[in-house]
Amino acid sequence: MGVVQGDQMTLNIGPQHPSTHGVLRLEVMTDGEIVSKIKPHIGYLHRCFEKHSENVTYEQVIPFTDRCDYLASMNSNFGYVVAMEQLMEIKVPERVDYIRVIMGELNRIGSHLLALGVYGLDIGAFTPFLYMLRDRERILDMFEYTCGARLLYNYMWVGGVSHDLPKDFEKICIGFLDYFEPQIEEYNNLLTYNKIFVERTADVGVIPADVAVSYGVSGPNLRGSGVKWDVRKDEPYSIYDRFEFDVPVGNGHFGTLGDCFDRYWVRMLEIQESVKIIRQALKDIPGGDVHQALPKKIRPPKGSIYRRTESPRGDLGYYIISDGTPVPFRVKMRSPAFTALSCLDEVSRGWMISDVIAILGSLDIVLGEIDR
Amino acid sequence: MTVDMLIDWFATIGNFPALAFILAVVISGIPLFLIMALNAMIAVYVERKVSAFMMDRIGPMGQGPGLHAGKWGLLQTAADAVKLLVKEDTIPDSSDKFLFKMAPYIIFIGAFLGLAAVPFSSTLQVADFNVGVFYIIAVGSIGVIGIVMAGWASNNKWSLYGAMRSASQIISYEIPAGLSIIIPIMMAGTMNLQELIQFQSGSVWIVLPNWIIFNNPFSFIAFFIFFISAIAETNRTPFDIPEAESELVAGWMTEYSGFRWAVFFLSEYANMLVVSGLAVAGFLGGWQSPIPGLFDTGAWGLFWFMGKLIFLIFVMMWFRWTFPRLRVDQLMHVCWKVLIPIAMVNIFGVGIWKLIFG
Amino acid sequence: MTSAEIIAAIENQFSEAVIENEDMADHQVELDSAHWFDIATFMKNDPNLSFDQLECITGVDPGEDSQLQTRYNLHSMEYRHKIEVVIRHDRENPKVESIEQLWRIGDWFERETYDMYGIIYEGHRDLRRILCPDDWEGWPLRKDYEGQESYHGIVVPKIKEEEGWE
Amino acid sequence: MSRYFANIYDTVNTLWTGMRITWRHMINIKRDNVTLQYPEERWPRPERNIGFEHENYNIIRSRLHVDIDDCIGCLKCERACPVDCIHIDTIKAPDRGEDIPDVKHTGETSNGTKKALVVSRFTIDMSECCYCNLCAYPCPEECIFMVGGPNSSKHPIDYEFSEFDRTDLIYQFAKKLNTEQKENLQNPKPEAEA
Repeated sequence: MGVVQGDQMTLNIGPQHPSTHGVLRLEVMTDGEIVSKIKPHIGYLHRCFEKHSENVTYEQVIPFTDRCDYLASMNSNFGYVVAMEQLMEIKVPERVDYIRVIMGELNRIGSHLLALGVYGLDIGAFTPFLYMLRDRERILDMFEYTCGARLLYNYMWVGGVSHDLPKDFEKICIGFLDYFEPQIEEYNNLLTYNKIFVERTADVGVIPADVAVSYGVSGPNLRGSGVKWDVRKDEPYSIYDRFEFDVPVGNGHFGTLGDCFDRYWVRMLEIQESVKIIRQALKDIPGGDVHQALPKKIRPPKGSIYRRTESPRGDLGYYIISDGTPVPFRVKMRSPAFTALSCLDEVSRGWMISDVIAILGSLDIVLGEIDR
Repeated sequence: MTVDMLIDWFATIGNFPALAFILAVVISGIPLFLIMALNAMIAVYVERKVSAFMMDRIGPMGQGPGLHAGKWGLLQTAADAVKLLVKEDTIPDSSDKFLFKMAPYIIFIGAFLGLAAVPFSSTLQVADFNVGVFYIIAVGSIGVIGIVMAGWASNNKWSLYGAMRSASQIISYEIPAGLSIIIPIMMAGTMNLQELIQFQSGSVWIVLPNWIIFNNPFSFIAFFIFFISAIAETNRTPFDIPEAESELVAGWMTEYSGFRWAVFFLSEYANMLVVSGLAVAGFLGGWQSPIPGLFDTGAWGLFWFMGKLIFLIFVMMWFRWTFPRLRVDQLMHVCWKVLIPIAMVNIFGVGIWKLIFG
Repeated sequence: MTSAEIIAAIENQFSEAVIENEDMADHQVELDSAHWFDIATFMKNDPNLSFDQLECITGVDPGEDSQLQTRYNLHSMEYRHKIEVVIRHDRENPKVESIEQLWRIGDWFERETYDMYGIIYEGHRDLRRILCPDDWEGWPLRKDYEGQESYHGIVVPKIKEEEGWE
Repeated sequence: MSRYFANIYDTVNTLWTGMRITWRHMINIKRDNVTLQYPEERWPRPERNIGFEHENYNIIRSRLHVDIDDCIGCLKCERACPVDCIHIDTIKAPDRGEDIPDVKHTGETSNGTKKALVVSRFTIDMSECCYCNLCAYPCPEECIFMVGGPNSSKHPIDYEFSEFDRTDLIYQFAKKLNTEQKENLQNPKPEAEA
């Protein structure tokens, strides 16, 4: 395992470790507490998503996309169906688009809540984690109400969604948002403004904008570095161009631009933007049949497509090659967490072990998506 | 006092001083151990419930009398204790077995000895030293030897990190703790805990009891510095970096399991009791009633002392379930750049205060 | 810039680099593998192109008896335009210059493509398998891949036979 | 110097804010509690009052169930399954002969379709199932479904079907035929024809 120089020590963080967010192994070279090099070893959760996809039909890929990013399955579904619909040139009914946006944004809130809560846990604060999970639970309840599953939904289909919104969903959703918005203030008071939390995160693990772009870091991590890039705004898909929302970027409020706090803070702001989007979508949602555009048989024309969407973790791209059969020729998933993890080594050099945990947490990786 | 009283009593029976001494120590040691065990059991239960309530949970609910159908999980800690006792005792192959086995005892001894000098009431105290404050501070540091031993003997990198962090942390935080506890000593002019508490009788500023914390602004600040340092010395959040479960898995306790781990646990809670006891005796008037002259006699002393103690322990729990954890260098920063300078200013301040008003 | 303009700009600089291919869609361009690193450097640094983000690297195996492909999706944060570059490799000895040092994410993407297709990226500083174990045999996403019989003594289960199950 | 004290003030202030929040939650635990005492209390829990009625759910993803009497053996669910956890064997009986007790392979489904095949094996390995519900959509007879929710009338909800042995998670829905019966179906005896 490499040559250990002088006073350096190799420390294995993982594969079983409380805060690697899954089965990730980090081979850390340390000099005392100071980290001099990190070698991430991934692949412990490799489930052959891409190989699998080549052996099942297009609709059967969707359950597998669920299992890649298991914290934001709706968004994984969303990316896949958007790419497929673009490949097959399907126009979905308005209502389907609205439902998808609502579900996607709800899932974004849920995923961010977990990311923020677990981040607090990494830093050592236990209570915010449970508050956030408590509220995420209500989102999961709504998902269960709609599609029967709490985590792995298989809800969005090519050309539609599996079920229409259930009775009173709008009312329940508005009720949740009304309940949820004041909670954000509480999270902020409990965790965000907490001086210890700020000290632990501000100025730590700075990713400068050019490094972030070069590493393909995307989503809240990239916006935390001050780059205003959001696929929902810049390459609008579905009906995101109809909604009014801001793209929050980090501003280095407590420290340097692009530090852990900025990434955290961008997520917190994004939750509020998602709430805005959901409110608009719930107001405008038209009626109609959600199954009307479902193709009888999914048999896309020959060709290939690369389409990215904004998942809670960043640019989630699907590269789909079709050879005209009902079985995909190649499905490649460009996972945002994969790129985010790749910059861990460069970002965390010179920081302490505690900071490595903080940086890793701020990148909000999901190992299921990295290893696919 | 108990030990002295027992020795005196044995002296009335016959002349066997050596045996009398041993008997007295053993007889007074057993209740101490029971207090320790009972404290750990109750504190663990309370901690679980407090943490649960703060997190909108309800905590353990089974395991009461009649097990699963039971009430409020009252027997949860007893069940835990049984579980820990019957658990397999694992010792890593490559560990230093002698030190590995020794470490829990050393830590235990540190906590146990500290408890001996805690004045639970005006009469209930195992050993009434004339240097009680100094004694508690001194034996409180024994624990760190055990922690370093545990960390080293485990032959695990996480344990080693935890031990090193713990050593540096406890040694650093001894200083502000010591500097702050000097203030009651300065004001009362004694290191004897009972005399210190007696000094705090009566009232000050007309309405407030004459506790040292209320005596002057410097001692008010000194109490908080002492309390913060005390939390750091007991390795609790926000200063729990030696065990830091999200970073170091379990720090210096990583390789321990079963009963040895239970001993660590016991000692942690006993330590909380000791440092809180010192804080109560030094700053909060010990067994004095908050309303001077009222409910001040006999068993009430025990009641007030335990009440204050439990309140401080609750505050420690409250801290733990609210705050994130500091980083090593920030921990040192807080100690050396914030607490120690203020503690030193405090000493000057109290000195001047005493010169002018005292 | 549109894709055609980008392709023209590349052709302008490297006259013989762009390979005409009817299979390519509008947003794709096939490039000669020989000059790939130079072209990539140009695409990244040219002020008019400024492809500062490498979105994705996809390996493709179009089937037996055909050449492997690597597809690069490039994107410019500055101009918000994008292009897909296709490079073909010899099947027996797939080799191409690494662009790992231009776009840092190329490091992991190339390792992943190497892992799955066995395409050697020359000049990559740390070309190891990334998702599969280091001692895995074969290139799993190639169409002619056959799974190992056993791995470290563990028998790799075959797809369940219809008979004999229950 | 002022920054030094501002820092200390900031620290105390923000920490105190956080402590107030946890205190508030602690004393309001009766109102705020969200825990479900699982074995004693079960979903849906009325006090929590999130406004969901069991019948209004679109579907609840729990155990798969097959009304084997309605199954016509079309294999659509087997083909739809992405993880191949459904296995169906059918026997094409040229003349279906008498009903084997409990198999009812000659009748009609509740939708009125005439059964043409004898389903001799219908197993679902719930340990492999990924609960995607893809098998339920193509079923022409609506005989394979996830229990509970809107299907409560057909089968009550069952989400706690853990077993000690993995093979117990393989659910057999078809009546198992013995060799003789199989033989009879494949090569019907002349008497049966008569």
